[in-house]
Amino acid sequence: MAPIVRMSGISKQFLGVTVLKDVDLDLHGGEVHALVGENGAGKSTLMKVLAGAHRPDTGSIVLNGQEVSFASPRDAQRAGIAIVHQELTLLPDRSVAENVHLGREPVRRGQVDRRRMEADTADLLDRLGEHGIAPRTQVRRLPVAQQQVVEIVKALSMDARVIAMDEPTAALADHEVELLYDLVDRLRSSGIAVLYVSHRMREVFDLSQRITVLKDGTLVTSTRTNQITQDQVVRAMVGRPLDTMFPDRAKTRGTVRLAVRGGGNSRLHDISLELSAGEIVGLAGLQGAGRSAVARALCGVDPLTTGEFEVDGQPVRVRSPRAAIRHGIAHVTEDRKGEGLALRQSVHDNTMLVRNAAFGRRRIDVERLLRSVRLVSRGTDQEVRYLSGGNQQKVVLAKWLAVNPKVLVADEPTRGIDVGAKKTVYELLRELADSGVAILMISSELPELIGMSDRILVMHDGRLAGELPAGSSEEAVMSLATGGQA
Amino acid sequence: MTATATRQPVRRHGTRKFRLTPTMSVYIALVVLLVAGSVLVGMRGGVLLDHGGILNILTRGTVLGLVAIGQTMVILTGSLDLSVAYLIGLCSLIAAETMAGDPGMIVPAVLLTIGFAAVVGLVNGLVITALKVNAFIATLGVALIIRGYLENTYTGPAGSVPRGFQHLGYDRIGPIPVSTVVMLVLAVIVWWYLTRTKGGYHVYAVGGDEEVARLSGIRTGRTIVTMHVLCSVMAGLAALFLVSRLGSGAPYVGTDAGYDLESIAAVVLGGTLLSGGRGGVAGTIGGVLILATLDTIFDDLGVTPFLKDVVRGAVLIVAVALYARSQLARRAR
Amino acid sequence: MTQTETQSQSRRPKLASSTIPVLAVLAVLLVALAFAGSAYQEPAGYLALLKRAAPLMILAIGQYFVIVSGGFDLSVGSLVTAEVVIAARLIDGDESATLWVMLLMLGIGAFVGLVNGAITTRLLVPSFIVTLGMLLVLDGAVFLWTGGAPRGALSDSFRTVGRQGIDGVPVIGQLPWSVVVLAVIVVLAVLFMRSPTGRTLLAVGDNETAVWLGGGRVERLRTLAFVLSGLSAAVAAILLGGFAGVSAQVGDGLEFRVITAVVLGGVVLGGGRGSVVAAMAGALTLESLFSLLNLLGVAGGLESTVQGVIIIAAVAYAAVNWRRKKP
Amino acid sequence: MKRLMTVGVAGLLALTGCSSDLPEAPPTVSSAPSATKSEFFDQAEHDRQLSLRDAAPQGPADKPWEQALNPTMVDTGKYAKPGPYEICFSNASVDNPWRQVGWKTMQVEATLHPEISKFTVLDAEAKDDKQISDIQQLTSGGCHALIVSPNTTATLTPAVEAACAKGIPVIVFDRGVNTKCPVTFIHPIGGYAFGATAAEFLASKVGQGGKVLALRVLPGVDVLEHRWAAAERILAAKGVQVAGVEFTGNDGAKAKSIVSDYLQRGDINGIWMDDGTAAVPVLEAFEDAGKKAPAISGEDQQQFLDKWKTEGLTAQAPTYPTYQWRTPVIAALKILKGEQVPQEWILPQPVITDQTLDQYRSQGMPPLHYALCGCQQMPGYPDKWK
Repeated sequence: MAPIVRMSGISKQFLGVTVLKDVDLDLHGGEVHALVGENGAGKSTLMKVLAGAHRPDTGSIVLNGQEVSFASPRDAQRAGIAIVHQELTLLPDRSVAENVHLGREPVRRGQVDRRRMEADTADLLDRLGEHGIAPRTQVRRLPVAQQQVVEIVKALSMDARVIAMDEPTAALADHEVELLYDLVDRLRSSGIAVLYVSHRMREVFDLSQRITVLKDGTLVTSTRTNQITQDQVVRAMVGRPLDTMFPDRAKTRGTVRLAVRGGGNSRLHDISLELSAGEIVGLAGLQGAGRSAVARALCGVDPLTTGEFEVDGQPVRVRSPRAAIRHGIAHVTEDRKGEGLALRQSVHDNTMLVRNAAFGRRRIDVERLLRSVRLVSRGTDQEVRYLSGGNQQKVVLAKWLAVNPKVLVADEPTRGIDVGAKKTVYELLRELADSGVAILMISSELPELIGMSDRILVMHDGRLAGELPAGSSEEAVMSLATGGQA
Repeated sequence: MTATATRQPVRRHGTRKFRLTPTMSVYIALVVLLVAGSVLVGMRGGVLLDHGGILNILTRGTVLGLVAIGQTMVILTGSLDLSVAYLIGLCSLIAAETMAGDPGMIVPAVLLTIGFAAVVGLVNGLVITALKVNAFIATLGVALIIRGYLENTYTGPAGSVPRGFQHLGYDRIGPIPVSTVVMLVLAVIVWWYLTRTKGGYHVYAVGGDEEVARLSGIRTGRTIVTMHVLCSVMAGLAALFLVSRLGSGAPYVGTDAGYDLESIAAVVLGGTLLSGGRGGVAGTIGGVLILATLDTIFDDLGVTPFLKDVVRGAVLIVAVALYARSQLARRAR
Repeated sequence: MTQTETQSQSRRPKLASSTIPVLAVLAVLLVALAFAGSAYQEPAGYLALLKRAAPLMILAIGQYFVIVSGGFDLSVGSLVTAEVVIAARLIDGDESATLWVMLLMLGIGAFVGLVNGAITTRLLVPSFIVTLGMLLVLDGAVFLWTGGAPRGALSDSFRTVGRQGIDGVPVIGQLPWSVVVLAVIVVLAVLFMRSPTGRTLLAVGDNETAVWLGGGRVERLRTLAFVLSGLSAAVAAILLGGFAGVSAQVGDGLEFRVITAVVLGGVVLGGGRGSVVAAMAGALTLESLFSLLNLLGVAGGLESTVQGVIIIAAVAYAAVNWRRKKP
Repeated sequence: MKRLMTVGVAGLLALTGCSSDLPEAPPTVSSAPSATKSEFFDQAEHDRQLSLRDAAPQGPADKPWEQALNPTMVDTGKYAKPGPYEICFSNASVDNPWRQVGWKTMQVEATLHPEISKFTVLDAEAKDDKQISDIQQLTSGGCHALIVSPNTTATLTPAVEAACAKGIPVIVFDRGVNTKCPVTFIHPIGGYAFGATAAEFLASKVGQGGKVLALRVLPGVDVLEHRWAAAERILAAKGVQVAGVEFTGNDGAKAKSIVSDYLQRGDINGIWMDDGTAAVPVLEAFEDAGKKAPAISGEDQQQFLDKWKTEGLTAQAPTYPTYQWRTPVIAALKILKGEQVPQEWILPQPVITDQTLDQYRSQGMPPLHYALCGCQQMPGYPDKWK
């Protein structure tokens, strides 16, 4: 059977960095095609090329036997290609129905047919089993998971022949994931071609008929799902056995640098933990279990409202990021570009950012610092937006190293960076720990968390569900994370 | 996915609690102002809302209303237009000079004026969308260009309007000037366009998040350019109305009244977000009426114009601060 | 995998690349002036130009801080007028009042900036609206106080700064005080932008969340920018009032002119980009351009047109250039 | 929906009845052409003004604001009514010192007459459209007489016509309107006389071939255009070289800069100004450039007179006296009492010379005060004007 979409030889550069290189991809009707790869492997870019949001530098897209060239997402939509984006593309001030039909509002006698729009939306929500969302609700009033549902409904409403989903389950609760499975299945059986982008192996193997693996912008393998194993896919993604990536664990554990007893706020309850010099403590949990909330509480972003907080044995009040920093707590945030870096400023200025902002101190040897994080750049004058994700993350680490923290809270420190940079980040974290810093590391990639941590704390529903020793199995972590016992 | 049209979305009306929208608060403020003003003026032995008073408020509100309607449209897309004041001056001259007292030239002059205004709006829009110039700079630049032309070409009022055309500015129905009716009809049409049509939906989308709008297949550039054209056309209409009042074109009729910043103030006072995506024409008209009423009250009270400026500035800041506050409270909930 | 080290480094922040175009344009204009007018064939001519440009350059420096931190200050024009009118009424020709009135002017400038900043950051009103409101309030309040027209007179010593200079300087003859003031402020501004606070201010305009999470006091910094802008207006008022005496029109249109100047210098509205030297150079460029047009006999009215074309062109050039730019 | 609206509007029309505030067709047809861009020169008017300079005024010698030159009296019997009166005033603006001084003087004048029970004022803030509304508002109230100081001649004409049509006496002063309907139009001799006097003085001082720089406020204001039109002719006739004509916008700093630029290019022997507001900064430009003060024509502004006195300038000050702000109130009362008033009330326009400088200059007034306010004998002088 001929594919609905055949992408061949797709290449794309951004600002001189090759993001996709000569990638081929076929999408068949009635088939779920999983696209996997690490963050930064080019999955999202490939999808955006398909959706008309980016134009490929080279290569062609053939749709139903005809070569097409999409000038805009609108063109792609018209050709029957719909996208569920990873980041939410919703207008918070508009209603659910308005968002679902954005750009394709039904018109009746010159007016937008609101009744039909709302009825259609209600119908689609029903099909997804989402009875709790009213089409007239303003999107800003919905929780994030429901906003994700709206995002999916939006793609569904396009009557598309091809639907591409970029990590659609990222923000969904478990029962929602099940519904999504059903939905994807139904889409497939109605003859739609589904491109399913994810790095969650379980979903990929549950849902897909075909798997394509991207690594560093090139296609590593493309095969039927039943002809490959999970291990083989992971190896193809990473390019080498994962366990060689991680540095040795700590040999000794020093004094307690940070301690919280009975901490809580609107999202957290009864959090008690200790972080000691020299150790890397992993913090695991499902999406929404409160991992980031712990990070944000320790770092003063959403401060704890109850409980005791000690740094180096001294009780402290951490009510703002500034207070946290001045007590020696560093915070590598999840959203590097949005929260970590001033993208238009130079490497030098970003490295000095915290030092300047929180302490107003004079200069230090920035170059030495940048060498120590193995930064590759064209010089300290280069604007950080031109750096690769990995090097940007190294600048983030450098800006914290510049203030000699006692505690480092690293929220998803390897998100969206390539394998080489990941390894560097792992090494840097371990070096930091060895130098006496206490590290709390959060990651949604369990192998990484298990590989790095000296012990693992598991969150469930805003509470600490338990602690596991180094080298625990993924099953043990998941069991605690889903409310079971260790 | 078909056959759903008949289905009524009965069960999900959500929780429709009463919410004080910015538009409602504008009109509540207007009513409070009218009552307070009536009392104050009454204490000095006058009547605020007599025939003359109503006429006054409406006449004052008309030109600003026209300009502010247009300004609302561009601000909703996340843009703004600083060129309207000079454009009004130039359009008034084009209209008056084309008419040159000849009743037969009314129609060509009106068409020419509106056409010219549309071209200026097109330039504004294209400079912003195609040359990627910040709207502030783009429209300020266009304003300066027009200003230079005016200063260089005109020494004062020019052209003259036939009597027939002056009816637009002077006729009224009871206490309501015809021009106000025209302005309100236009406001209703624009309100309908923004809230009921596809184009209007796209305006809110572009102002809410241009990237989201683009990814949803909306031609964002076209939307912005269209709104700029419409905004300039509204300025052109304001100029036509002014010309009918003045009897001739006047180069600084728009700038003397400060229609550029004043219209932005009215829009923002009416609850439209300066960054776009939220608000609307209904609020703007409320904002315009508040400003016009304030003016009239001050006149009736014999307050010096300098105090008016102080109060206007303070009202503007306080109003926007209150909107920002309610926004915060809502987010925190 | 081998570790690559940071390549060839230039440690000091150099002249930002966005500064170069405006400096080039400025150089061309200055040379053109020499050809157009005989007065510009000797240093005194340029010194006179600098003297005239000093108030706008100082305002540009103040406005730069606000724009680079992501705001607008539309109130500077009316603040300048208000300051001059206030000074005239308070001094009323009395020499002994000069000093404390000057200090009071700086205080008023700082206070107006503080109010602008506080409302912007605490009440979350867009700075465009806050300073627009402030423009109206100042415009009205000062004339409410003086009854419509300026009253009183500035003392001679007040006027010295804007009018006189240090005589007998070799080569150039008289070194105007305003140029001295300008030089001091430029040096202070450059030092400030190199200080930790200055660097953080720039970062605020780029990514205020990152600065907040990095321990910066974003609200204070943005308020500081408005205070500096208010102070610059006070200094500009001292120079302008000194130059030509009391006038109710002294600040007319300065707010848009100074924003034009700053933008011409390649500083991007919205914040985070551009250098203070470039902002100042933008102001000097604008003044040089006006002098040149004047020398060439271009009608006064067309000045605005040229100004309009230039700012659109400058920003469009920067925007297009930025899109083409490779790392 | 639209149909519904049409019906609604039609219904409203039927209910309320359509009416118009548009005045009847103007009696003078000449108003239309004069509103177009004109050359601002009217030979007959020019000649008339120059001759008026030498005319002997009628009226009390010590009260120039009650004097009139070559008046043609009109009967006002039809407006006569018993007091007390409500007098209304539509002011263009108070946005410059000249208007400020005049406005204060007028306010005091109104208090001098007990028969005025109410003096209602609306300030148009220099907006033509607002002044049109203001006049409409005032004429819809209980005014017995309306004084108008028009913001712009051409654009305010229809509104003044409309006010006349209401049957209340209208008094126009300062800038005129293109209609004869007001009972009286009060103004000093005019721009031609002002400009000519200044030009003749300069020509006599700089001599043939002397270089005069003309500084004007802004183009397009007829009073100011007339000043320059007359001056231009006289300077040309006397062989005086006009180094340039520049607009200062009455901004002292701008004027000073312009003059400095000219001084860099060469000497200037005389300064002609259509408005003396910026005279002092202009003179400072000469000082700062280390040059001798030029012959200059200024105005009766205090700081200029002070400088003239202390530095012994070669100067003259034709005036556009602020005392004309007293006259409209006096005129209004005369009209309401049925007394005759001049149809065109031309006030004398004194010229301050070296000889009369001390007579006009009063010490201790603020720099932007105008000496010819005619307010020296008024209650509250001088504090109220400070």
